Amino acid sequence: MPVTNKDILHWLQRSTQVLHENNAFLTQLDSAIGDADHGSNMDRGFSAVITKISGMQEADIGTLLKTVGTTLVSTVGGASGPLYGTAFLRAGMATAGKQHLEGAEIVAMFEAAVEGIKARGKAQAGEKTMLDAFIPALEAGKQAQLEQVPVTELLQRMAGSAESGMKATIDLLATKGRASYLGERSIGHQDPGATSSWLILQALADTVAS
Amino acid sequence: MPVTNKDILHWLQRSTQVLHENNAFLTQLDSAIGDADHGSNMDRGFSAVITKISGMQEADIGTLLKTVGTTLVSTVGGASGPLYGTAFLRAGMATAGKQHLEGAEIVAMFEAAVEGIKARGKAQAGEKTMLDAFIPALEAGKQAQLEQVPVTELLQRMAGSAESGMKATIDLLATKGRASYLGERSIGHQDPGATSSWLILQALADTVAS
Amino acid sequence: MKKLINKPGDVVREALAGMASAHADLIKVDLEQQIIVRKDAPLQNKVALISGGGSGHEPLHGGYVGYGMLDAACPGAVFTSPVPDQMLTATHAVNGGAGVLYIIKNYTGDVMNFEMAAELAATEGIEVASVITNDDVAVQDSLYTAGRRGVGVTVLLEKIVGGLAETGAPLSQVADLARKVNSQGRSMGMALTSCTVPAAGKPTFELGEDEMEIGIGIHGEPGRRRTRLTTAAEITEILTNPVIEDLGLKAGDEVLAMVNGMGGTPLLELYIVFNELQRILQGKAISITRSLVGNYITSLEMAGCSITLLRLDKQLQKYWDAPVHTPALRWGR
Amino acid sequence: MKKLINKPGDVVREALAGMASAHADLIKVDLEQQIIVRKDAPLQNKVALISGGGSGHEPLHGGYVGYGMLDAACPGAVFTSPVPDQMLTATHAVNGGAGVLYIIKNYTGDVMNFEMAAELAATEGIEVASVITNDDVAVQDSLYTAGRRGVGVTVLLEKIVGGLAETGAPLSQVADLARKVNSQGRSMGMALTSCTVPAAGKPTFELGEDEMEIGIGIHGEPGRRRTRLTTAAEITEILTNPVIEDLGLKAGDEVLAMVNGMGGTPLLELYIVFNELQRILQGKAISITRSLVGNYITSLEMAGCSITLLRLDKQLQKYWDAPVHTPALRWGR
Ligand SMILES: Nc1ncnc2c1ncn2[C@@H]1O[C@H](COP(=O)(O)OP(=O)(O)O)[C@@H](O)[C@H]1O
Ligand SMILES: Nc1ncnc2c1ncn2[C@@H]1O[C@H](COP(=O)(O)OP(=O)(O)O)[C@@H](O)[C@H]1O
Ligand SMILES: [Mg+2]
Ligand SMILES: [Mg+2]
Ligand SMILES: [Mg+2]
Ligand SMILES: [Mg+2]
Repeated sequence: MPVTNKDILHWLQRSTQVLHENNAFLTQLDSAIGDADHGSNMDRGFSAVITKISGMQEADIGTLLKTVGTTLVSTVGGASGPLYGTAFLRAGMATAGKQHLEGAEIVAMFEAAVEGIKARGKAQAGEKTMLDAFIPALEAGKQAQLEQVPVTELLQRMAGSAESGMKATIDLLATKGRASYLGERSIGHQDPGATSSWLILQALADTVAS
Repeated sequence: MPVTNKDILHWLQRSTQVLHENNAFLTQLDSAIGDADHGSNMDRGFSAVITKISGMQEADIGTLLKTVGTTLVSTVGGASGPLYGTAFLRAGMATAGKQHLEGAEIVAMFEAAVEGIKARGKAQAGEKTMLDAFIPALEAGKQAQLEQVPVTELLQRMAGSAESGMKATIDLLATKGRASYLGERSIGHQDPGATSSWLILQALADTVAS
Repeated sequence: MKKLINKPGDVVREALAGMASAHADLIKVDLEQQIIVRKDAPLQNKVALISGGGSGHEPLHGGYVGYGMLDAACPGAVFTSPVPDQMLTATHAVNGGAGVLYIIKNYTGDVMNFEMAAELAATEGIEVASVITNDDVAVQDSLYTAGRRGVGVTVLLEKIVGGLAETGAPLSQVADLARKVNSQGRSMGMALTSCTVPAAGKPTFELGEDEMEIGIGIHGEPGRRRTRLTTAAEITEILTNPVIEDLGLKAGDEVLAMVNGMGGTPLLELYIVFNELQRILQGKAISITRSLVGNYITSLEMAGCSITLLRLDKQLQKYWDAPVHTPALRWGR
Repeated sequence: MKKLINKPGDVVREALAGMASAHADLIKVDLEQQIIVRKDAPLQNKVALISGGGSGHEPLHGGYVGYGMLDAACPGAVFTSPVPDQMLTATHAVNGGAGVLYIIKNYTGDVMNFEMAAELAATEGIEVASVITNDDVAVQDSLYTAGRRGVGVTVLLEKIVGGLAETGAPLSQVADLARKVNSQGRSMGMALTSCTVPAAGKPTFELGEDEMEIGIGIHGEPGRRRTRLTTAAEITEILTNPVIEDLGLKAGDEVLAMVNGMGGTPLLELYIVFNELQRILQGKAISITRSLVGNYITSLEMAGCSITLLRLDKQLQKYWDAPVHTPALRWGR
């Protein structure tokens, strides 16, 4: 069964809720190696998203995701605003006009998102950023697609890989973003952006599974 | 045996030491109902005094006490500087040219000091100030003098009355000085200035007794 | 105690040395006598303004020495009134023959030490007038206190009266204006935290996480009462209403409003308080014609604020607007 | 959390409302778009200067909007870069046809958001140049970091470049001077305490009674290393030496020296640090030609300080001395 625009709407709603619930947790992670705002940044952004898309039951997936992107750019600020904003904008461009997404389209959508994050943030894997959740997820998605697994499983595997990637950021030395200023002291702490990325990917897997 | 100018010198030395040892204690008392400086004020003033009088072995009592007064005025500041300064200046005037003091002269000296404090600070007994140590001490001195007790005992009685007066400030409501701003909240705390007054009077009794 | 200092006993002297080199164009500092004097003092035929008080209230008073404000400031030890010797030395340094005005905040120590200095100056034939500021409505002026403390109005008074003195007005007129400013201004303050006198080494008092002190002065001392911490809106009401009432402000009045930080409160929060103050005054049709938001009379690193309102008229506004050039207040040149 | 605020989410908006009424003579505040604009903007044929960044650094940047400095400031949430929409709205509000300069502190978020705004402005045909400040020597610029942070030099740059822009100089020249100022200035900071982001509700980090953080930025973040608290003299050495070295300052050089408070440190202590700084520079025959001591770029209520040195030449000194009239910096008018 493909992912429908209704699923995407539910995903965004679930993401909003999960990010709201994890506001304090994300900010706590950002306190250790950043400036204690990632939780409120994401919460503010997604609560604007949910207002913005409330009347968009009939919109295609591309339109929805582009709206998410522009809303995040306009309301989040910080590093995560442009990065998540660009990710959703690119995801929206990759899904323009679509009412549902098959596995391959999902992978292509995430590929576009990841490319967007890389282009905007000039980072790559292993720098202790959100990419360390996104890139393993994308790899897992590609592999799952090669194995032709059902969409629900593909999304589960992506979320699982995002989670391991997020956990692996604990041991990484940050070389991008604010955490890089800490040098060696950044080691031993989980990256807040990788954590919010996993939460969002997990929300998608959970939405489609249920 | 009368009090000699040597005794007065030793008294000032002992006072300096006692006030130095009680610096933190006096400041702690002043923290509760004032501005946390009485200990360092007294310590600063008397350490200047001790330097100033170091070469004055031969000076008469009046000259010694006037020097203490001007030194305190010039180095203490705050409320206690002018008050103790005036007290010692007046005490010096009352003992001008004297090499030793009999009981009656001691009482007259303290009477002058107390009058000086009253004139400068416009306070009276019962307002939770140093006068609440000084005035009972003076009364006790007068009574002792009526009873013609020896000087050592006269000074012991004065110190003892200063101590009870000081303790009695705990229950008083402050109506003069900084503590008066606290209104009812000043009750329950011992007055720092009454405490330093007792320390100084006790130092005199101890000096002359030993 | 966490402070950017060397030895507690050296705090005032070293800070004065820092001021001296940072503002060599405006002030002369006598490190021995511990006084700050306007660079071009003494000014012939200008009434000289001298103020002073304990250190720890910076920029008060040293930051207000210069053109259009004070001629000299006498800083004491932290929270301790300076001594008469300082005031007398300052008097000699700035007296240009037109007399000297002592601006004294109403604290027993400050009053007595300035009084002794004035007595000494008088014996030398120097014409000295004194004005005592006592604007703190937290203290109920009565037989039961040492009288209202001098707080925020002192800053405004030094500026306004400094403006008049710069015109060459005689001492009596300068002193009269000082008394007028004092009579037209009131203040009230509060604290979120205490502060630590360097020589004491620990905070003067302790406040719980959800407590605040209402009616504090500027010496890190406890206030009139301790209450539960509440919103900026309510705190501003608590501070402003007694000020308005005591001044008898009514619709149509114009005021100079100062929201003053106690030293450890970010400007961001002071602007929030100013916003509430503006709302309250607007509600009563009182207009804020001039304003000042920032750290002007502080208690070391205490967090908290005070609110001062000064009823303005043409004269006060004119001298408020007059040029001033000091380390901490500058406009018009 | 002890703050003079109402709701954490309302902090920035309410503080802006306060600024708007306190400085109605100098600035216009768009509370909807959250931008602060110079009262007389847009100025025809004058290059417009826009800066922005998270709130919590007050008076930076809003306090520097006015004659001779910024044309607009875009404040984000506390410690969070503003969004491109704010910058674009500000660009529209101040562009007088001579182009716009974005002054960006080097933080990933600030850089990316301004970059997006510049892209959008370019599509509208507005001439935009950007300069990035990166003066913090605590960050070893290398492949392993996001590059040095922009800190204290930003204040000096806004003033100096604002002075040139006021003369009607073209955008290329204004941008060149901005790059020059950035290249001639370096900073380093330290903290005695952390600070509390209102929305987070507790301090970003905890420091022991005898600990300090060396090499902090301006976002209440931990620094490069935690060490034992020491004297003002040693702390000043620790901050100043890397700055001198990195700038390659030598005997005979002239500098503008800024001792900046992080928000919760009393002026008294900042002057003590300035005194130590003066001593160190004097020992190396480097002269402090201009200076600034106070809270100019802060981290909420953090206690601590930063030191900035800017190598001066005739040109920089001239535009530093040029008149400025903003809420937080004013001279010459
Ligand atoms: N250059 C970058 N590329 C990708 N992700 C980044 C980059 N810089 C920062 N991030 C991510 O952004 C997160 C921080 O976001 P946030 O706290 O909202 O912004 P800020 O760092 O501006 O306060 C980091 O945890 C990291 O995952
Ligand atoms: N008017 C007064 N008359 C007599 N003693 C006073 C008066 N005002 C204050 N004092 C005494 O001075 C003491 C405080 O001295 P100190 O702390 O050195 O000065 P300050 O109050 O200026 O900080 C009080 O404890 C009180 O005993
Ligand atoms: Mg962050
Ligand atoms: Mg005291
Ligand atoms: Mg005192
Ligand atoms: Mg941030």
